[in-house]
Amino acid sequence: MYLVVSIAILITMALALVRALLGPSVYDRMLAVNMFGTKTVLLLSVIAFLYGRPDFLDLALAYALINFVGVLAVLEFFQSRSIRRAADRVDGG
Amino acid sequence: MVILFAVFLLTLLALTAVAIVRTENLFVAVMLTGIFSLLMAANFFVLDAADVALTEAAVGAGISTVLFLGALALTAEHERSVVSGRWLSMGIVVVTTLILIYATFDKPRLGDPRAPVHQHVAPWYLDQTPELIGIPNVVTAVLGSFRGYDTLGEVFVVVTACIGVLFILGVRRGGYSPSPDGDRLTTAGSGLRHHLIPKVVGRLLIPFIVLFGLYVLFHGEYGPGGGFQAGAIIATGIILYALLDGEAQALKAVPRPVLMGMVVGGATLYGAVGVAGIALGGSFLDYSVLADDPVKGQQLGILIIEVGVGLAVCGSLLSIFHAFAARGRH
Amino acid sequence: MQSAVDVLSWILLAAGGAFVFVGGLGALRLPDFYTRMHAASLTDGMGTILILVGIMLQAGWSLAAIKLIAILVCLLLTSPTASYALANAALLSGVEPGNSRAGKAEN
Amino acid sequence: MELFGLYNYWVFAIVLMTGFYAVIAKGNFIKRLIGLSIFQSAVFLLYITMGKVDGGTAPIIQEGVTDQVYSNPLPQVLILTAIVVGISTLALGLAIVVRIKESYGTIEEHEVQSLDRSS
Amino acid sequence: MTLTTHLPALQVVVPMLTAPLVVLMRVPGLAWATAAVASFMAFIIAVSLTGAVLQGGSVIYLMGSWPAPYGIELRVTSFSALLLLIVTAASTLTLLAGKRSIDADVDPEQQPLFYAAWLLAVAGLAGIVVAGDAFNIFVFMEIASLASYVLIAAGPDRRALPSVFKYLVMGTIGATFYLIGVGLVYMMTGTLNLGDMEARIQEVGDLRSILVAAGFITVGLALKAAVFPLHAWLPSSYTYAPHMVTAFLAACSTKVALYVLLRFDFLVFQQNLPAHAVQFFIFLMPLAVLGVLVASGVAMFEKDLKRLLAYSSVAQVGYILLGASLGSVMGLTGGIVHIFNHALAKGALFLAVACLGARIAQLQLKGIHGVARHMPWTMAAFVVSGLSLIGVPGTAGFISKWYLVSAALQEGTVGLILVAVVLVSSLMAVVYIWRVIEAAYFGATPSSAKPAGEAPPALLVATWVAALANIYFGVDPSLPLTLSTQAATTLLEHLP
Amino acid sequence: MLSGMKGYWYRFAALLLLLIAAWLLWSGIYTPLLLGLGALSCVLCLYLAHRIGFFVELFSARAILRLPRYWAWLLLEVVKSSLDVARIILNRKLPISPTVIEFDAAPDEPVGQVVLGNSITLSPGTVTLDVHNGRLRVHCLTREVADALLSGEFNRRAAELMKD
Repeated sequence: MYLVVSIAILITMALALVRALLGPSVYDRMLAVNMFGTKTVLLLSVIAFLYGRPDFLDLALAYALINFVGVLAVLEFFQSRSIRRAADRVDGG
Repeated sequence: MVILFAVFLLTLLALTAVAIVRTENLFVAVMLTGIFSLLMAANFFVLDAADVALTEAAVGAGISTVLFLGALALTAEHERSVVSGRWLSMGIVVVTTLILIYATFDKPRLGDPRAPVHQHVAPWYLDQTPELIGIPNVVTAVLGSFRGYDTLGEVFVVVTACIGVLFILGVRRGGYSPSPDGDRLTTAGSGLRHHLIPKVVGRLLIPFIVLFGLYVLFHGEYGPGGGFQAGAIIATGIILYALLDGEAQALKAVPRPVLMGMVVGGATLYGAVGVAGIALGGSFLDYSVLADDPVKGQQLGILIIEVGVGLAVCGSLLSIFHAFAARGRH
Repeated sequence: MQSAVDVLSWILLAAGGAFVFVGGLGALRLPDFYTRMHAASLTDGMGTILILVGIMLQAGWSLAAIKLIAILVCLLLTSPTASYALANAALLSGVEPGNSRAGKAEN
Repeated sequence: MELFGLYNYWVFAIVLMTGFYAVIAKGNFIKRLIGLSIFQSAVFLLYITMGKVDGGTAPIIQEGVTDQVYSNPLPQVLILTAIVVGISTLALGLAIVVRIKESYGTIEEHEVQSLDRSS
Repeated sequence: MTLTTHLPALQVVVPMLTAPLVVLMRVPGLAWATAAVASFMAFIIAVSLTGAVLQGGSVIYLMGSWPAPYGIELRVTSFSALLLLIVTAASTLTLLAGKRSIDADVDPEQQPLFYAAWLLAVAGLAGIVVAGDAFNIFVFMEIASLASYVLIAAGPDRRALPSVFKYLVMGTIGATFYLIGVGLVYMMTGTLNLGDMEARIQEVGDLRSILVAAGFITVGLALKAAVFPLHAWLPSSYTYAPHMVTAFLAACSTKVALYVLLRFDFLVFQQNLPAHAVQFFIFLMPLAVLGVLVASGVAMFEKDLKRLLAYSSVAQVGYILLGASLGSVMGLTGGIVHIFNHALAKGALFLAVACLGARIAQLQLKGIHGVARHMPWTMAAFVVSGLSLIGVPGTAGFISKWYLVSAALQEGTVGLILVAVVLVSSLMAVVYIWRVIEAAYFGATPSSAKPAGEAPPALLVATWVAALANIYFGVDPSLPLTLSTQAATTLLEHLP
Repeated sequence: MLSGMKGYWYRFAALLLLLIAAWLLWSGIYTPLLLGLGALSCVLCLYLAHRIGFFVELFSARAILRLPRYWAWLLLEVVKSSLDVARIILNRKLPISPTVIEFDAAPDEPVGQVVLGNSITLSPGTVTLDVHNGRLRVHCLTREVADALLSGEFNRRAAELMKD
């Protein structure tokens, strides 16, 4: 059963990857990366049980906590970029 | 079964790598690097390398994305597509790939227990660790004690990078003069203060991220984890705060002298344990002389050096982050 | 008793796998960025809950179950936040959601 | 099945060379660094692959379990160190790229070269 | 256990642990003094290690007291002692002499970081040299490389940045290739200890992986050692680095990579590969010859003083490999002793350049016209070390060339060609050194660019110490020769 | 909502308890050494939380007691809308009608608005795009979902959770 679930997760990862490769916009790719992240957390949890080593859940927890920081960094990046562009527009015009 | 997992993940990995190289949008490339790192970590996990997967998680998901974005914000987002000598490069690459694949055919197949790698040194570690060091995580035992000198080197690699980034980005001279429109851009450094949802949720998570980092630090002897992963996770937690409330605010919470103290203190702590080995009549990095019982001494030594590694890594990564962020404020 | 828990957990896991898959499919099929976000939230919300609860039932009362709860809580906190961050990043760069005037007038 | 056992090495070779291609053929400095980190990651894969033992589990010894096979800890230790080295190199490289951008206004190699030639 | 038994560890640990402390120092002068003292201590340790090696053979140190293939072993042989002397002496001399020069190039606020990076470079280089473990070499190689990128990036010219980026990329590729090679060898032998590897690699039946591993390790280290045609990073890095950094790195950094290369090629791979001789004769020797000729040729037409000397360095790497590729004790001795002698000559030359740099902004050939009249001592030192570089009898350079030529003569027809190559390239060296001397002594000083007198005394003294060392080791070469002969004999011990 | 020093210490104690619980449950090894290190870690985290201004704004502890009921209701919502969205995705015709709506959040406190926004995102079919000055912008997959959202059930529940 774990196997079935992990295969479902793997296929979803592949689908997300396809989305990441197709784009078309940057945001679609970011969305795919984010999906990929949560799927990795799930996959790691499932594999930990599949292997019979539930003490490795730490890893999934680490991902769940850290992945989020990357996404927020992206938001911050876009925010400061839009501010910068606005400033540039003022400079230019 | 494991093999099928690995094959699937690896195929995705190769596809991602090709996509990263092909895209001309650097931002997209960085996003895909995130996927690459996730796949890498999943692969490590499937191949029984829990510690390495945790490290990849701590580094790949947080720190390296943040660093890349920091650098992209300061440089450019698109590459201009001038590729010089594409065919020559392609030729070199294809030939080398073929050589490598040629060399694989007599390699032991994945997981072959009779492979020479599993014969000589490795079984000794697995046999002797419970007896000589008395902790369950053999990776930590090898990392901290048997090959503790490598780990000392590793810490100093990070410290060197930290010194280097501070040196290179700290220089004020040069052809570049920061534009005087500082106050118009003040909001650029202020983080996500105006976004309610990330701010509240992120702030709620920070103490737990840091606690988790400390947990990873102190349980490195029992489960996957250790000083480096812990340092990276804690640094990520504080970077999260910097993203939320602005870099200046983060520097107020954890000021620069503290960071420098962590770097220097951590590295020195590790070195001091080594020197203590000499002082107490052993050799450099010999922990067994630290306590009456050699096994206890080893455990104590590993604990202390892990703390040293954690401090140094956390301080270094944060200093590096701040060096990039401070550059952005000009 | 044990088998009942087993069956329940298998059902949850299977359902979770199905939701995750459907979400992945949605991310591929739906036409634009904002609609795709809904598919992502399908896998992030329902899929995650079902799978993690399914495993939790298997784990029984142990530290592993507690860690799973921690993971679940953490994911349920972060994934909507991450979605928000993405949506907002797109908004900031001027990607307008289609059909926006339809609902604006109401309320 | 027998050939699947070598699949890891092939992917290692392909990923390695994909990264290498980016490093030697691309003129954008950041792209080169991305290529460099892919290049290094491939090596991690090589090492971790060789440490795997059939039926083994991560080398964290479980109490009370006697006949468990454990995978090889040594490559994992080496790769832990190598990952750290990789991120350090990356940070330093990015810092240099930022300075190049500040003093030249570009991060494309050919533009930097033509600026150098004209000065 | 007295402190002396710990010398191999202390050799690395002293500069390494001083580095973080230097970061904390606010006063640049204090940081400099601490770095110089640490470097000098490292030099003392190197001298005592050399003494120990000369008396009792190799010194072995077990890190953490773990037995060899399981723990990490440090091994100081006569070859490593030679390298340790070069590294620590070059660092100490340049640090002592270079305070003013560094002050001119580096912002005072940044100097503590600079000196810390310097010490880390010393620690890294020393760490590579004493390491007895393949992976440990990688770790310390990275410390040394990262630190040298930082040092080079300190160069005042903005062109330092793209150069150092190129160096970073190529250096990382080199290190990664090395890591792949070590991985493949580890895969086949199950050990990382060099001595153990040497023994176990002979039992490996199939050669394919080993062959590929040897290829990767050789290419990787050749990149780090700037072996022709993989030298592209070296000239601009050396040109735009601060003068003192150039003097320090030119004396030792590529040599350390060569040292590792020779150790691997002769000790680890030699018996295993029947094609070993082929590898040297068909592959390495032509490369060495080409390197010597092409790089010297480029140097002849170079207009920038530092770049000229940098290309000359690429040529000298060729000499060292030429000696090694002969595969005889005499040839190898010549190669190894040339590591020492070239470090002396090039160190002294770059120090002299630093003296010029202290007074002249543009180090182009046309910028130094007539400079000898204003800076006679500097130029005299330049001439002495230049003679040593050319290989004039009575200087250190002559000794290594003598050995190379005599070894080549044993090889028959090929040997004659090699002798011709050595002679031709020495003539080329005469040409490029002469161009500098001609400009400095016989050029008319442009009235606008008159140097403000002789170089700072500390720098001048150091330059002369290095120049006189060239004479001393030309007259009494017993120390480097003894070490090199011992090293060559050990390296060739197992060769069939 | 408690305010002033009393509220501060209240939240302080709550976080400390949470941290200690988290450590004990994560760790699973109860030797004196690790318990001591755990205590040290909790104190460190608490100090850091203090430094980053963690205790400035958190909702009243009474809301925590109401959380389970809210969660149960939310879970039901999530299940319902998940099934809807799954049906839409699997429908060959993709019957979507994307709609953006804006409305005022009923809860006044930031935390209440965050709970509201995140709950909306969590239930598939609706994604919160922006929360600003008490106004929410929500993207809905279909018009029906949008209408359901505008009827205010979410808003009411969230406000109820947060009220003192």
